[in-house]
Amino acid sequence: MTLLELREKIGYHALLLGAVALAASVTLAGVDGKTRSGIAAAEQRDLQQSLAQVLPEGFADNDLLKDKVNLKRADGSAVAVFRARLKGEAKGAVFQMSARGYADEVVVLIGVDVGGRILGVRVLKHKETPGLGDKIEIAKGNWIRSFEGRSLGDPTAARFGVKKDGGVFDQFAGATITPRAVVKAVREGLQFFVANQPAIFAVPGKE
Amino acid sequence: MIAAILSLTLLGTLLGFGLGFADRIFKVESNPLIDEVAALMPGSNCGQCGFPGCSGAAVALVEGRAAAAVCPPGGKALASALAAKLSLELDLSKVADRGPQIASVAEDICIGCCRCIKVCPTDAILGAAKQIHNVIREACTGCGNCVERCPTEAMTLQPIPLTVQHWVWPKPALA
Amino acid sequence: MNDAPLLPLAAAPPVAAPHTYAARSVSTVMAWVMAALTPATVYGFWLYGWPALYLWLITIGCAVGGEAFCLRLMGRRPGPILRDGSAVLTGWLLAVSLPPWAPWWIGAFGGAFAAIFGKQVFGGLGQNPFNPAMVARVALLISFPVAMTSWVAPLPLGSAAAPGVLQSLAITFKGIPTDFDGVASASLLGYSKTEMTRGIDLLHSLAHAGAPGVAWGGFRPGSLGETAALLVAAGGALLLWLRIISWHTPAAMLAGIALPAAIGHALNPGQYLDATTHLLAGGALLGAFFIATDYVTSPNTPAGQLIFGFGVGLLTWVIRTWGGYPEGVAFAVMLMNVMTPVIDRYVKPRAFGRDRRGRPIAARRVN
Amino acid sequence: MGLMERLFKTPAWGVHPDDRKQPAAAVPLRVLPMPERLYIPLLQHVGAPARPVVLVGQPVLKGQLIAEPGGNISAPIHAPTSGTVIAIGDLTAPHPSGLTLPAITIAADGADRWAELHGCDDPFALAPEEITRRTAAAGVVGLGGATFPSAVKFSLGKRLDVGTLIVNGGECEPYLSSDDRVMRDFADAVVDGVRIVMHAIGARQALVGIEDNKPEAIAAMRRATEAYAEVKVCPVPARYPMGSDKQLIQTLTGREVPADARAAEVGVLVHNVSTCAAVHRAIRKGIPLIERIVTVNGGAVKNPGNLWAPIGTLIDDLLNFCGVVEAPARLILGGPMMGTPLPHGRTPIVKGASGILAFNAAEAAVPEAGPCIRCGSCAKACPMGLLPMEMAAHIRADSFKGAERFGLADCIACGCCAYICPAHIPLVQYFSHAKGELSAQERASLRNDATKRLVEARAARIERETQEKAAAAARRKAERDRAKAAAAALSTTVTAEEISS
Amino acid sequence: MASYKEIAEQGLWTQNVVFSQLLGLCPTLAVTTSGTNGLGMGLATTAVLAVSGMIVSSLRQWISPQVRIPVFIVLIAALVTLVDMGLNAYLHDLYKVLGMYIALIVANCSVLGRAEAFAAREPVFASGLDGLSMGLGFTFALTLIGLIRELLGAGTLFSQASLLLGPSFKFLETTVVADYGGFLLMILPPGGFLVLGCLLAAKRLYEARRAVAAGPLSPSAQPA
Repeated sequence: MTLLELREKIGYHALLLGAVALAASVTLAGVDGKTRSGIAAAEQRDLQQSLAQVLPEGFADNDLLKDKVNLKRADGSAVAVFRARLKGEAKGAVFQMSARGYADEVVVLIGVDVGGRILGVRVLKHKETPGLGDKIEIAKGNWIRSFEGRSLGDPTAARFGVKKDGGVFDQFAGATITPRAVVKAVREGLQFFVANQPAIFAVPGKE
Repeated sequence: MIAAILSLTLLGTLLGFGLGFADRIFKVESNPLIDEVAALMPGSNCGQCGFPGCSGAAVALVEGRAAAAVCPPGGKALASALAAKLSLELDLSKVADRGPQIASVAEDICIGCCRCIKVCPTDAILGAAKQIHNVIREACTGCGNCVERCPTEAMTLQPIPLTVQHWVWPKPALA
Repeated sequence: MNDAPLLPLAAAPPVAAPHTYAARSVSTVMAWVMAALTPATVYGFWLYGWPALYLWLITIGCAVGGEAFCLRLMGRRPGPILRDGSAVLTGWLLAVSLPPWAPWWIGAFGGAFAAIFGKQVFGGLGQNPFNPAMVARVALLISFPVAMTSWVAPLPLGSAAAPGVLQSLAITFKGIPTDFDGVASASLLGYSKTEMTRGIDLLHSLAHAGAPGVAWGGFRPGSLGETAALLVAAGGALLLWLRIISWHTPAAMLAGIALPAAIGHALNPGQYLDATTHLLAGGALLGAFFIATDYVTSPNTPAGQLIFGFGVGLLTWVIRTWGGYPEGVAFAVMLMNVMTPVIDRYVKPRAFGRDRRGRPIAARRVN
Repeated sequence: MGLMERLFKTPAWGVHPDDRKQPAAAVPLRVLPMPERLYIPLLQHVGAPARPVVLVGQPVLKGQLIAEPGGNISAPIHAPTSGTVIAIGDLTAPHPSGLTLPAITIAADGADRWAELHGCDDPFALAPEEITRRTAAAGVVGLGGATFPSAVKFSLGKRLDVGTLIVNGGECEPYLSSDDRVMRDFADAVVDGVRIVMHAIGARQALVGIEDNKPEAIAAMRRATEAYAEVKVCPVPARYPMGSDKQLIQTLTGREVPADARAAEVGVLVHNVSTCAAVHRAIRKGIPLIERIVTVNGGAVKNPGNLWAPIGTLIDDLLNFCGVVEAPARLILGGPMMGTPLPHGRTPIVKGASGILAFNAAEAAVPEAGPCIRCGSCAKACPMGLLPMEMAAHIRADSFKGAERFGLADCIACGCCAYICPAHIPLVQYFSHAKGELSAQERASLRNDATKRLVEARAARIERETQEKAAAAARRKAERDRAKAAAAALSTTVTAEEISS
Repeated sequence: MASYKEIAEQGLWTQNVVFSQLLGLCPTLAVTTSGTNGLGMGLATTAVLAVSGMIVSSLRQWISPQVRIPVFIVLIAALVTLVDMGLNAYLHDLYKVLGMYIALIVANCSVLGRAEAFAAREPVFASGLDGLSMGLGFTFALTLIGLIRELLGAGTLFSQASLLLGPSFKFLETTVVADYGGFLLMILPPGGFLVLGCLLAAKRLYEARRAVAAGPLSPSAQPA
């Protein structure tokens, strides 16, 4: 029987498609095994890099990723807090906060020292208008650094807002909603930190 | 992982079987479209299209070997009907509408051989042996079969003159 | 008396009936619309000074230039086509919807964009699905939100603070000097929207806003030719009088804004602006009389125009109330432009002797 | 017009062109001196062409039948003057194509001698059928321009029990005033004709619709109808196309004629005022339709006005009589809204020729067409409620079926859309083109079907012949076999006998 | 069968996936916000095109026509998943930019299209070359559109190119207009349509002019 005749058999179609599927899935399984560790490592590296961005250099010597505590906010949402320690002593914490921006949630990562002073803020995720709202990214401008050194009393609660609302933080020309969202997220982050400070540092690190 | 591999393989095999069966069940034997197209054609089998008769032209049309404007006697009307039926491109301005034509007998040359009568697809020629033949205007399709057959060149195709009643306003030139 | 043959044999193809024509042509229609726009535009020049005039000239110039460029690319002579005036009108309509002190490149880009991407890429006059001026306005608003939302407070020509001829050139071509006072002013709609996002309701934020009288007179920040409601409406009335536009679209559009606004305001005055403010603010009147009535992009039948106009009005209100931008006329017009072919398909006039579905009516005999 | 009305009221249909009827309408009727030669086309009506019944060289008298009807819907043609038939042949038709029509040429003898006429003093004593017959014999056709044989309409009206006769004195076309003149100068004849037509179709009332821009005609007709209660003069607003049957019927009776139906189905019949006058002459005096009033008008004409002219007069003869101020830039048969452009002036007037317009260069200027801006003016103006711009867009793309879906068949080619179009798109020409192409396609497909039937008949014939031949061959073979068998049997018998013997 | 030169020419220009066939428009419009994104997406697609072409071609005798499309799809989907995992593991920074678009390559009709139209009929090497040249033509188109949108939208060229090509390509990253205000429309989806439309028009115009210049041969001979 020639190949051409064989190809017309029903069983041949099944066998062919089955064989191809088998070969494809075996290959993928193999490659998955090879790359899985690499992918996990890359993702860890990502998180570590962003954590490092909101902390000054040499601020901590522990592996923040492993020194993590999960807390709940008043509204029930979970917040993962990474604690920074230097020589075993608690120095500060890093956590995510979000607020509704112009297009979608703006997610920021906030680093705070034990005194409640902001060490650094970075935007992790946003869908704000490119060229307008995206000036909150560090790559597009230094605005996000204006939070550094601020704390809940500095400026006062009334002035913790954008300039248009009588606050101290700049808004950008043409966009108020995005910076307002970031400011709100940061303010709530600080409030969260202050309210939960004991809980954050109560649990010992798992180093 | 093994489960994923097995399920994908199984899925492939089953789909292969399914497709194989579907191939058997839905096998197309002949194309019913050809009959529908053939029904549109004049059916005079005049041969002007260059295909073996109207059914031959229908097969060619369905197989894409012929353009919608394949049939000169059908004119624009048939061309647009065919184009609509087969979703073919049609440029009406290119349809070889050389205008309707009709066969006519040059009475001083006709020898009354009766050969044209035999090839006329619509029995449009009257005549008997050794008698001058005549064309029935209403029945003649202008296919030209008789012209080829005539031994004395007494048969010619003449354009049907345009009359006031049949004149059509030209389409306005595009602005 | 002349006995010679009176006419040579006709060589040219015959000209079909009718052999007489109404006086109104496309270019006269365009000219009348421009005439109707003139009062509001000239008032805008006075109110906002020389920069407004420069911007207007640049916008129209670039619209005409963009159209000529496209026609040249297509190998057609631009002269006769430009003379129909539609490119000038497109540029004009765009210009009156721009912030009067916008930089020159806003007008230049907008004018060219309207002519090229709003109109010519679709095949020129009569083929564009969207109102070209609104296409350009939306493109500008999306691309340059800062420049497109920087309004100026009125500085009438002749007043002490108004910039002179040369200083105005600098404003248009180099930008507004930073030491100029009263420039970054918000339009009423923009102001109420920002206040709302701060959580300040309309009752408080609008306590100091002008009464409708200001809106009718137009002495307020806003687009170049949109602020004087009275003059825009007068232009609209002229077009209605000349029967260049019919009342259906403007009336339906204004109703489409006013009805939901009135209902919303009655339910919650702190959350929803009142109908009068909606009608007199922003581009509502200009849109109703000059934009939504654009022949090419709106339906042809009176019933279709009522649907279209009401849709534009309703969408305008929806966008103003819940949307991201303070003003919504341009978006609303474009959204309804998309619906125009659908409306035209389903809303057809009843043919003589037929019912609405096209079947012959039953004969009713005399006596 | 009130402010609110101006702003908010949209006219239901039609346009209001400058009527330009003056000064021609006010000039008294003039009689054209008999031309030397008359050229009478054999197709001057809707339907089949007439068949000539005279021979070249034959002398004819004024009013003598020279061509008989060529079919059921057709009309006879009579000699407009006495003289000799000098040719029967082709002549440039009064038609935009410049193609020819068969025509009879008569050289007038100048005597203008009448043939024997058979009038009737009391037409109301005649049976309606007899009036219809006499009208048909007189060759009367609709003189408003449609040229439908009037007698055919009479029998239709009689059959469908039409109660109302509408008399069309609308004459809404600019420039034209021939109907106006007929009503002013021959009001009694018109009213008598109206009453005869009513008798012929059995109508109980007649409504004479006259546009209100013809006050003299209204007054004259009112005077003439004073004695007859059943004939009412009804002024109608001057608005084009008021002279169109369906629009006039709607204005006068409020009834809308259904699509694809005839006026008779709503119980009315429309006849033009000039047609009624022609019926009066045909019945009372026995004079066939050989002369009519023609408006000669236009910027190129020196003395515009209405002429009483025999059918078959060359247009050049009419223009020469009225004088021209410049060579006409365009000649039109009929009005400017629906009239036919003519290739030249050496073509005759026909029964339906209500006017000849000679335009000067300014009037003939054709504005250049631009792209459609979808302003909808055409749709507003269309008296039939169609969407001309949509139809034209389809036709532009050669989609005639698409145009049909938008109601091309309902189009009455009144010209309102093309008149009002600000882009000056020749909409009517698009529609005429499409209608012509559609009917050509229709003819072609009918012919195709006929051809198919012929081919099938031939195939059947060949089949039958083959069978007959085969049967005949079989029969002959059987006969031969039988003969052979008989012969064999005989010989066998013989042999046997021989043996036995 | 076409010569290798013809295959390459067709892929790069005359039958260019984007400019002539108008295929694969989803990635074309979605990822070309910068030259770098376009280049990255193009190269990833090229890899899939070339390898899938060669695999399909080498299997072409065994593939029965009834099940060919599922077989192609499985092969292409597997390849794309491989690329996805590989990028994620070894070029993670680029993956962060392109990750969500990589999966789209499965649905890129040019890949299945080449498998159907070319690889299923031609030998392995020719199929690989066809995939490569089609892919490079696609890459060229995406990079060009990306560069134009990036230049008009952000005033830069090849920003973040070092993420894709390595630090040694840092020199590609140019800021053409410093302190550029930004032309958002170009970065937003409509910009993709506008730029693609203009490039298509320019290509037609160029070819029409060239056809006219070439002589009075029928203008319909130009590639559509």
